[in-house]
Amino acid sequence: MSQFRNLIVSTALLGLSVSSLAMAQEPPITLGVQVPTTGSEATYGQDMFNAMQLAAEEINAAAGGLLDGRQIELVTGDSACDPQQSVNAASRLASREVVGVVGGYCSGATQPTLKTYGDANIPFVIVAANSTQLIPANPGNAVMINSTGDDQAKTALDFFEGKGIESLAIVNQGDAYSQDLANLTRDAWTEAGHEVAAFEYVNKGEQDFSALVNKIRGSGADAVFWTAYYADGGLLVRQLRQRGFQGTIAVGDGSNSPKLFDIAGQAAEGVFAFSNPTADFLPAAEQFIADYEAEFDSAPGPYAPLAYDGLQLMAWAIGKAGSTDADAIIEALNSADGQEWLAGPISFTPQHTLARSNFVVLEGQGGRWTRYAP
Amino acid sequence: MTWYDSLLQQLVDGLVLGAFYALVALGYTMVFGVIKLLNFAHGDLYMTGAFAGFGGLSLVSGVLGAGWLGIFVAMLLAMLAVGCLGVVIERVAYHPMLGAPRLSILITALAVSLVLQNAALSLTGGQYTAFRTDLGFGGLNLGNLFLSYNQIVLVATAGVLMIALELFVSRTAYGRAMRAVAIDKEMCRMLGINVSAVIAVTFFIGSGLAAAAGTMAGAYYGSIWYFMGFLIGLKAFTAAVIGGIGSITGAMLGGLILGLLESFGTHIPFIGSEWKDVFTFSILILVLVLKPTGLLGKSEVERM
Amino acid sequence: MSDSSNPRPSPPRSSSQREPEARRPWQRLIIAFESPGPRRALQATIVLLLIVMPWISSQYTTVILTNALLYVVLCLGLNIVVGYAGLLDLGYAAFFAVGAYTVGILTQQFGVNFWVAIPFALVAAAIAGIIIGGPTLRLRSDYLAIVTLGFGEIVRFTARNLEITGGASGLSHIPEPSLFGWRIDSAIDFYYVFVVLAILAYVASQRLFDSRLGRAWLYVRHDEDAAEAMGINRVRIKLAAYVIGAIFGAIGGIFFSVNLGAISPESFSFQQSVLILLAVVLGGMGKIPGVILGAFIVVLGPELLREFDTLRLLIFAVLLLAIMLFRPSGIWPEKRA
Amino acid sequence: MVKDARPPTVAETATERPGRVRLRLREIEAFYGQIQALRGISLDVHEGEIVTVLGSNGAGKSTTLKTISGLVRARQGEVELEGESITRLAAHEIARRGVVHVPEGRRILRGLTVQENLELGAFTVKDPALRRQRLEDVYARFPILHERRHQDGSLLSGGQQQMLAMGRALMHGPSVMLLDEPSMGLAPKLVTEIMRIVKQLNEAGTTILLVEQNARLALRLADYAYVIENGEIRLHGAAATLREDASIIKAYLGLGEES
Repeated sequence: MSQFRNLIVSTALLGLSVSSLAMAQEPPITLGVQVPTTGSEATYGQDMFNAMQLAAEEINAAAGGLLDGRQIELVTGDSACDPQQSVNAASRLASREVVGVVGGYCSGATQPTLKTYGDANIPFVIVAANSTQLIPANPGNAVMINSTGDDQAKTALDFFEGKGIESLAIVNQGDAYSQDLANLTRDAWTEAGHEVAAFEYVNKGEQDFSALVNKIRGSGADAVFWTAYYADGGLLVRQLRQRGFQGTIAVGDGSNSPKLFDIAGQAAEGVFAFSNPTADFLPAAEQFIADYEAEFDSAPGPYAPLAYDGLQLMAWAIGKAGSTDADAIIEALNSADGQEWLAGPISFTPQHTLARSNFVVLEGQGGRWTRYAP
Repeated sequence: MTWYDSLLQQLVDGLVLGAFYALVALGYTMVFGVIKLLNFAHGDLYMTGAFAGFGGLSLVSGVLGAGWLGIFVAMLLAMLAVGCLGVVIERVAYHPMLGAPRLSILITALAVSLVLQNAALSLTGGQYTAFRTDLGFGGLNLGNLFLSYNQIVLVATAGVLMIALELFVSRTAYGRAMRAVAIDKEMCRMLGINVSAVIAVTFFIGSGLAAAAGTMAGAYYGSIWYFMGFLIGLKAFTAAVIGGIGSITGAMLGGLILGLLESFGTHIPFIGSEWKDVFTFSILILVLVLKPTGLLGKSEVERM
Repeated sequence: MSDSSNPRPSPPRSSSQREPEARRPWQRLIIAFESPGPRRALQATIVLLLIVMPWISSQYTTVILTNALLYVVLCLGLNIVVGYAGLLDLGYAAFFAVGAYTVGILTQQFGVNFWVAIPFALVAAAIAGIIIGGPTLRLRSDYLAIVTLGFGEIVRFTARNLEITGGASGLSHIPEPSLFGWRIDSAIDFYYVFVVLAILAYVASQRLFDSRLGRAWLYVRHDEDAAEAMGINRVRIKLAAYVIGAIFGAIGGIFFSVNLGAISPESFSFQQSVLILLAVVLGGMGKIPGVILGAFIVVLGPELLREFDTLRLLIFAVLLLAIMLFRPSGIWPEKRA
Repeated sequence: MVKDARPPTVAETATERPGRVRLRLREIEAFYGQIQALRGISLDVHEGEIVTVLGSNGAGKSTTLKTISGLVRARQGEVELEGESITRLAAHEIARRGVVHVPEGRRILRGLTVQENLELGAFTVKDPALRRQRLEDVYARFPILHERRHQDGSLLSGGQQQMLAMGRALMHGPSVMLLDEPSMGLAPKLVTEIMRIVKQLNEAGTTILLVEQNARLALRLADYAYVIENGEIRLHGAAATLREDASIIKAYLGLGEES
């Protein structure tokens, strides 16, 4: 019933002015959370939102909020991992005059929102999305706290070289994120003087990769790099191993989910993944994991630490700026000085990207990811 | 691998893929036959079938295990459940639309597709569900040719289902009635045939076959999600049209042809695999422009 | 002569045929709109409302309305193909894409001025219309549906695979246009641009409907052979529908690309085509106000239901189904169909 | 054409009709959309009779048959079979009660073989032995169908198609056969042949309601006749009486000259 009321209210709001509502005494600081809460990536979105909620609660409880007791309030904008939907969501957040936005998971859906937030001059902490395409599209109000595709391509290059791989097959899914990572890796790989045996595309949701697997096997590649998400990645890994592919298989950070083991089963043993720092491998995250599990009854997902950091960073910047003035917050964000956060130190390059590579290499062992040490 | 082995492997893989397409295409074609409707929700029935099969397997795996036996029983349960769902959809959504403008019926079918997809989305939260089975990775290595046991069982199952359908349609009174209804409903009513019942049976069978394909795909590939019906729906639709929509043998043939096209399409020299679907759709358009009724379709002059 | 040559009337079916003129309030409104006086007044009110809207509502509303107006243009374009000429098209997003990409490539990659790029985009769309229309016009409706679907997908895949289109990431940094020194870049600027486009599309649709060409489409839609016997060249007439529809789509795409500043192949998927078709049929094929209503429903519907979170698309789909079941010819159908 | 307000009714009560009433129409009104096609049609078909309905193009003959078989819904009036109302039954239910409609144009199912067409006629017959028996009977009656049993039924000649259509109806085991224009489009020699078969069927015990445009032929065959004009019964009586009344033939049937 309350949902129905919400509907009526939002209908009314659409026709009327939105801004004049809810002017209480110590007004809360409203922060937007832009994550996919519907669509295929909804799991990640929910996980990220949970982590941010945890961060907000901690800030509200510990320091009694920000700026002399103003509580942090979160509003979601569902990007659904779709460009048009996320622009709608972003302009909705902008209309609600949020002080800042934290989030951004799918690069393709994050990219067009940069303009929306840029035009509205809203500080934006991008926590997960890391396509290099985002860098030139950033008008300057956004910072990226996840390492970019460039860093990952470098990690991949080092890893494959360390394994003595000569000939590499790269497979992506034809979306902005995975195509970007695939292109970057290809360029880095060929520049280093190696051979790309196959450079392939698959459609999202296509289940049968047998023709592709044959082609990879026929190409003589001794390693396969899957640059896209876990769901189809699991299928590819499975079919590669089923067809007797013996070489190295590595997946990008879109596939570092534990669910890869659900889908690929046995075949995921010995698969490598490049990963942003997940909670399991962060020394400082023990308390975070415990809190998260206590609150949400499940383990934090791969992007939870970054999401948590993102919100903390935003709060820190607001505190440092001493007001909710956008320009001051943006300046504060960019001045991040390498302070140690949950997932490591944060400071930014002149392109507003994380100044260090945070990628680690994981290996599938016993049905879960473990830290790989060569 | 020599080019010859590779060719053979392609052929085998194409047939496996084609078997799925054919099973799904059959439903399209049968429904089109009896009510001249492109049932856009058909791919979503395949998806629903995969989830029903998943549910069925978790129900029976305790007793029968999650090997092929369990999967078969789960598949039969899924066929039954989704078959009934198909009948309900026909009754609720399509039957009241008889006589409405054709495009409206098409949009209704799209709406049904959206309903099924979004219902599944809401129920699963959009997550991929791992379809766990006890199926092994084993297979036959014939020289360089690899044929997994699962592939063999899969193609055999699809084959049995298709032969059963073919026998049903050509040899039984109900099958004859189904063909007759596709040709002239009014005449059928004059002969005492309950046309609504025949249409219901057609939907039941068509949806059941989609569910069979869905369950097998889930078990074979190992993961299912709410949007899995879209792509195969499109492909199966293409297969049905290539074969000649309305023709049952045509759908089987179209499915196999499309499977082979895709399998070989990945290997066209000088063109990357990213052009595979462009290739598939171009063939489709070519077939339609050169032989508009498809390979086995009856020529029929009809315009909108 | 035998009995069989009787004009065989279709069996009586819908009870609505016998129903006396309905007098429910909204139907009365519709009837009122059919007569010229109130129609003028209503049109004026709507235009006025459109003009003041951004000043009395939030930016979010403006963005959503801009989106709705974009759909008005697209839907009116598809309506020419589907509603006027009776040709089923499941790949309309292709034209939308051609317009968006042509302008995107020319302005962003070659630095061509936006206004100079427009004619190129229109020509490209017209050519696309001929390519799609030409070989397929003799096909039956269902086949036409799948061929257009195939073309739509081919266009999308091509955009995804080519370098010049920016691959899957698409093109970003498409420069904002300016007009006589007015730089069009804020949400409100674009809102007004789309208000103008939607009004132009409305006027053009109305003119086409009343024109000789419009009548020719009507004949072809109802009885192709008879139309041909009357000296109407049906292939040319149908091609005209495709080409004009394509140009509408391209115009939508052109301004869509500069509005978003970034385009990617996902915006031109099959689902997009379906959504546009949905709006046209939902509103009432061939009926301009119906189509506009449909465009608003498919855009505003999911937004209004945003509060329902994951359930919103399901609710939208169920509502859609219900509308089709209770009003199979659309909410505001064309009477002469 | 004479357009009297009150047509001559000389034939109306002229004969006593044998047998029980098998099929009775009472005051049937039927519409196509807004257009009224039947205006209060009443007629009887008695057991064992051939009853014919005559009239010009568009008079409502075929509609009458369609109303009986349930393809067209009567808005007013009743159709009774053996004294029981079948007005509101679905078409296939009416067929299951033994009313079999052989429509104009034969409507042979294209793409199905001759034998399949026949077997569809016995769709409602559950007993396989009975089905086989009937198939043999039909083949005995129409040897040509047996000869062509594996051919596509729609590829037969017009006369053969008519035989197939009637054979298909016989497979059903009809209690009343509604025959719509069996002579349509056939050469004169074939017409005679078909009419002979109709007579034979009737003699073998099938009750027949025959719609014909060829009135002279129909009257020669029928026991009783109704004349429809403009959706109304203008005249009815024993076929023999009508046949001999030259003025009636001239006035209503437009058969002044040999057709």
